[in-house]
Amino acid sequence: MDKATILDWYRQMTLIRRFEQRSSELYQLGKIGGFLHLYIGQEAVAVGSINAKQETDHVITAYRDHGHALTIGSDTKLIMAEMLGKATGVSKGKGGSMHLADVERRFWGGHAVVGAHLSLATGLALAEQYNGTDAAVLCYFGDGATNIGYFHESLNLSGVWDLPVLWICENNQYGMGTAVDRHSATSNIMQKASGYNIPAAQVDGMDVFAVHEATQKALSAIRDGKGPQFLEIMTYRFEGHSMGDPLRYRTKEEVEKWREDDPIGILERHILKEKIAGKDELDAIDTAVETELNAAVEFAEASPLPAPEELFTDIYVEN
Amino acid sequence: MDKATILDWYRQMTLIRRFEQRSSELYQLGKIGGFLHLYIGQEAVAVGSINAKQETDHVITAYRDHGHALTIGSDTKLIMAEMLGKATGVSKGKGGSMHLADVERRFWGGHAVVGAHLSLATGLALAEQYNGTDAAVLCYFGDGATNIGYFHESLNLSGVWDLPVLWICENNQYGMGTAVDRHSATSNIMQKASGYNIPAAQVDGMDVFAVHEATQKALSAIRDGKGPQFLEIMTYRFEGHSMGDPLRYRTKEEVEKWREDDPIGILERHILKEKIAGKDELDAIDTAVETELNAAVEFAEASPLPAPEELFTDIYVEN
Amino acid sequence: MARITMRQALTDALREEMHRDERVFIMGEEVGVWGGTYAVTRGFYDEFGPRRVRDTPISEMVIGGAAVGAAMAGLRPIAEFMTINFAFVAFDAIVNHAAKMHYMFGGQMRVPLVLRAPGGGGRQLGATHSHTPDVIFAHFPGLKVVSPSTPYDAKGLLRAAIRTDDPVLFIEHATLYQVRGEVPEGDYVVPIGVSDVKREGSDVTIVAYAQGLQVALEAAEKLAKEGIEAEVVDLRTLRPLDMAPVLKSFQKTFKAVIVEEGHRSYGIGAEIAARIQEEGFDYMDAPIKRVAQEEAPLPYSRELEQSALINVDKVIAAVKEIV
Amino acid sequence: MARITMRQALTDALREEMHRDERVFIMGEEVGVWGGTYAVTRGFYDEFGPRRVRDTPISEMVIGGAAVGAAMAGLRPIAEFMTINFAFVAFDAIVNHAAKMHYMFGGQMRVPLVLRAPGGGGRQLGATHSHTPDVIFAHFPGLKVVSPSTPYDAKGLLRAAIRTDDPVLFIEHATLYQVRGEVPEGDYVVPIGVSDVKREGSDVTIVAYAQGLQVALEAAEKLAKEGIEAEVVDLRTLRPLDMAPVLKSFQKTFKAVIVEEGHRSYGIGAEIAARIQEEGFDYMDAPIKRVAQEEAPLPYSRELEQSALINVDKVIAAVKEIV
Ligand SMILES: Cc1ncc(C[n+]2csc(CCOP(=O)(O)OP(=O)(O)O)c2C)c(N)n1
Ligand SMILES: Cc1ncc(C[n+]2csc(CCOP(=O)(O)OP(=O)(O)O)c2C)c(N)n1
Ligand SMILES: [Mg+2]
Ligand SMILES: [Mg+2]
Repeated sequence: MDKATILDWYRQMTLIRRFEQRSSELYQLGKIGGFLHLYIGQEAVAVGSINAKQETDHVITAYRDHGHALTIGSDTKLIMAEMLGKATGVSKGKGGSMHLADVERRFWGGHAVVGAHLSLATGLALAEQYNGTDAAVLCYFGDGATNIGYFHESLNLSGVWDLPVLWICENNQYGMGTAVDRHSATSNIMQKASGYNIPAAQVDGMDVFAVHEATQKALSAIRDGKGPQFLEIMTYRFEGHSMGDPLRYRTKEEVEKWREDDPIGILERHILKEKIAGKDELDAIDTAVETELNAAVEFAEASPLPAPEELFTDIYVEN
Repeated sequence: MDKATILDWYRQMTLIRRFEQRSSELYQLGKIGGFLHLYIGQEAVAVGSINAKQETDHVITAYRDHGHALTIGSDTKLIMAEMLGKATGVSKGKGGSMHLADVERRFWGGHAVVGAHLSLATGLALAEQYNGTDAAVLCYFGDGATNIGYFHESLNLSGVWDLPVLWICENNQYGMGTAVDRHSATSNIMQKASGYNIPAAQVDGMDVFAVHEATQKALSAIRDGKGPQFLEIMTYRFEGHSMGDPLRYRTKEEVEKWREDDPIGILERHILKEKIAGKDELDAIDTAVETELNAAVEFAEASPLPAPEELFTDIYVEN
Repeated sequence: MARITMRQALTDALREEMHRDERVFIMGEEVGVWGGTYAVTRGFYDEFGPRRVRDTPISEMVIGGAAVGAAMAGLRPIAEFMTINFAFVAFDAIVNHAAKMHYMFGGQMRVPLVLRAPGGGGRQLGATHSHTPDVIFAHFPGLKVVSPSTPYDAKGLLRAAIRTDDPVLFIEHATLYQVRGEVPEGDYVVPIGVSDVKREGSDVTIVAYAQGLQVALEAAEKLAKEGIEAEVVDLRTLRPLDMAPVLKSFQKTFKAVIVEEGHRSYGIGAEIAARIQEEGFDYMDAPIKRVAQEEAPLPYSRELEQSALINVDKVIAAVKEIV
Repeated sequence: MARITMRQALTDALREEMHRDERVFIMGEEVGVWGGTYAVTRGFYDEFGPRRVRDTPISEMVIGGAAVGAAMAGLRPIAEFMTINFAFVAFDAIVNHAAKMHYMFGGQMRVPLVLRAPGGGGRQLGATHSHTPDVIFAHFPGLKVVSPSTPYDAKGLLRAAIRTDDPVLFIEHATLYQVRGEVPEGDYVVPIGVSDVKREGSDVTIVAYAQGLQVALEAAEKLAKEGIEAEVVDLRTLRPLDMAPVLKSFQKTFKAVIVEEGHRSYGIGAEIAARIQEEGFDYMDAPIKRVAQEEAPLPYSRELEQSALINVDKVIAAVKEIV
């Protein structure tokens, strides 16, 4: 891995982290509304995996979608504008935090009904197969999502039709307040893939390199015609499920223990220890990220609200 | 296994076979309407397994339910009356062929939405666990049903809550016209149970003794507190999916090959070879079955239609 | 013009559109090898192959959802629910995903999708398999809901549904498959969202669609023999709803009966009645009547089931109450 | 009498019924350790333990279906959908199984079940998470559909729902949890299927329920200041629907406005309007008006979302159009 790439990953992960912190502040101020799900702690998953895809590959995820949107390369300004419900937002302010998307970059959202987007991913993959391309779909979902019917039907159909889709479970140990062993008959999520004859691997989600490598391998397998693949990426969300989570279901100690594995901290230590870059270079990245975010918030705040008549646009393509 | 039991199983299987043949005739005559799904070829499954249950155990199945209803011991007359939509039918003529039930015997139907009754079975099992009894639920479904979300959610929940339910897949090789390997990502249906940590076994469904033994074992495991169990019972429906099936999806040769394994033929040969009973005894049983069926058809035909006001009864318990 | 069945009209529309546009494909349970449980796609598997005629597992959620995803990516899927009753299992995919995708992402995504679903009662299939739940789908903005009553409309509307860039729920009443009617050879389209006067008359307006339309027409013929001339308006599309021909007719007749196969309460007729009195209040000469399914689940037993359903006599009786 | 919030009223009803009847238990997502996402079951997990307060996986189909099965076997489950939007995923379990089981088997089975579901728009949750789809459930015979507007009704109706032997969908508008009202201490029940006059008046009848009722009452107060006295009827139950108080009021006021949070087309108001004109035609002085959600999916952006929702001004405007 060359230095520029590693530093860029550091930048992306830092951007996500700081974006989430700013979002949290803006939520407290009432500038962001609705549900807000932070990605803090899971940054290595989006960054490690999305950087392993080729340009034509598709990405789709659930409502905890800021990390994916930022990594995909959407303009931070437009994402922040969406968070604030502005007309300039990626979804014109109609989608909000849970519904970021950037179709030009083949990022299909941001979906709030747990598991539903796995069926959409199945359809995206079907389209690529139908058209005979070599593009694949990276579909992200949580551990809790593996219990819903959509998961089962989607994985099965992907197997029956041999669709080019990489199923990526971000196992952050909880679906809301319910720990994996309280919501899933098997705590070993990757074991579920065997019911669909889908090859699966478990990956350390705090190690961006491990995530990247596993994703590359899985995508190669897909492009080699080996059908759908499954990754269980072990991670943790450092914050609550969404804003206002009473956090009654896990101990401070458990959170502290996981925080020792902060994916950004791990990457930073690696960079410094391997002398890939010095502290000053990292600081410069931090500052650049800060600047980018300030500009984004400024842009978002200055942006206009959607015009009242926007309520009735985009309901149908043809009226 | 004592002689009386074996002969009784022979009787039960013959009763189902002949009941189905009569039903088919009555359907051609327009006396049975709606959808009619015959159980011919699968008799050893219901008979082998239901005879392994204890009295308090529950049974629930899909629309291909005549075999289960007869084996559970419901009055053949009342079942036939239901098939003809008569007021004397087990469901007052409101349910029809797909909705036989006998709640006194803890037979809960007869359900026509594929997979839905697995969730009902989960609830029945939950009730027994809640009440601290040692009763279990025998839930039957087809190979095709293992692909629907209901299957997944039900098996998972049964695992998470350790519910006393025996999942019985009657793998008759097809969901309507779709062969297992065309509808399921794994052709090895029992493999699906591993995604829920549920112990599973595959059983020859043409051998009533094998079915009985496997069911006994599985029910013991449940009563020993080992949680839900799964059986994949290999069988075949000799007739079409329902009346009017164009049968374009399988060859005559395939059907002929399976017919060599006719479960009643196998049992009959076993009885004669092991000299458990002579041909005359079997003939006597056949005759008794015939008499029972004649009486049932006669009763059903003579029974009144539901009164017009029945349209509005049973919508609510309390109006 | 050939007189063909509605089944044939649908088959022809599907085949012609698949030849016209390579992006159009069919997916659903038993649409391929079996030939479609109502034989609408018979022969398609051989003609177009497994790439374009795709048998699915019994998995309505992903049938719905994958069709949406494929449409987002630029294909033009025709997904079939074996019956509309099973669309209940895919309800979220239909009303939350097919219907909302274009809006929720500010127009970024398009869902050019047809969801075909045969439905209707009267075939002794029991309570879970006999729904005519059209109204609950029509309730949601973002979806187009179409349900034709004649072979001509069926073919033209199905073509329009396949060609529009919006998601369309295309409801086919199973008892209409055998109905015959004239259908021209060439390429024609019946626009979505346009109601149609199927019979002219001046004494009463009967509003109906799908199977109810056939019942209404039969009732109108009988009424004519008694000197009552009914104008029969076919809604054809339930969303977007075109009330103009209904209101125009009402301004002439001052009386209306709405005929639908679904349950009366919170049904299609409720909306039509509400709209007529809102927009045609000054023309109201009598209460607007509804003929609909009795408020009971449909039972298996033939006579009992029939007693719950609409029929010509019930329509005639309703008309006579107000004319 | 104590003035408590609707949340507290619901909590109290649940707790008291669980103490009263050992067969009553709660299942759903985050109802236990978390304490309920809307905090209605806070403390229950500690008080009643994991046997009677059961956290489920994210599996709405089996939450619905298993609750039906447990009810069939004699328990009295209270199953919670985290929001009514997720009841879409369980749609088949609700309308085909909970609602049809008693009928389809000729009365052999009973489903004494409460399905609780918070709902409603106005919280910037986006198109898939902001439905008020009450009408589509109320369409189906076999289900009882209840949606209270005050703490008093909430407690009494929830008790009734738990005690009836029929399946009840109990819809709680999330923005009402904070609303306070008087609730007596003892055991009382508000019967299902009985509408209620919440305010007397002689100039116009406003029909509403749930959050719409609160909006209607506020509008009525303002109208009173301008000399217009509105009678406000609270439906409370959407099925079975009690039209008697509505019609009685209408015979006095000759005018009606229906207020509901859901979409206008094919909504609750359509049925009420249809029924009023059918049964109260001779009393109609003006078109019956509907105030409802605009025909658009709900967007995230606050002002835009608010513009789609009902409010006091819209109700007042509708009343003034006809009074
Ligand atoms: C069908 C459905 N049921 C319930 C919810 C409410 N809900 C939102 S997120 C969530 C937990 C999901 O957990 P997981 O899949 O592990 O993802 P994570 O939040 O941990 O990233 C729940 C229950 C929903 N959005 N959709
Ligand atoms: C949800 C749903 N989808 C589709 C159907 C139509 N259907 C009825 S039976 C059947 C095939 C079921 O196959 P399987 O589970 O293998 O059972 P078998 O008929 O072989 O006994 C289908 C597709 C249905 N009843 N319910
Ligand atoms: Mg999680
Ligand atoms: Mg089968």
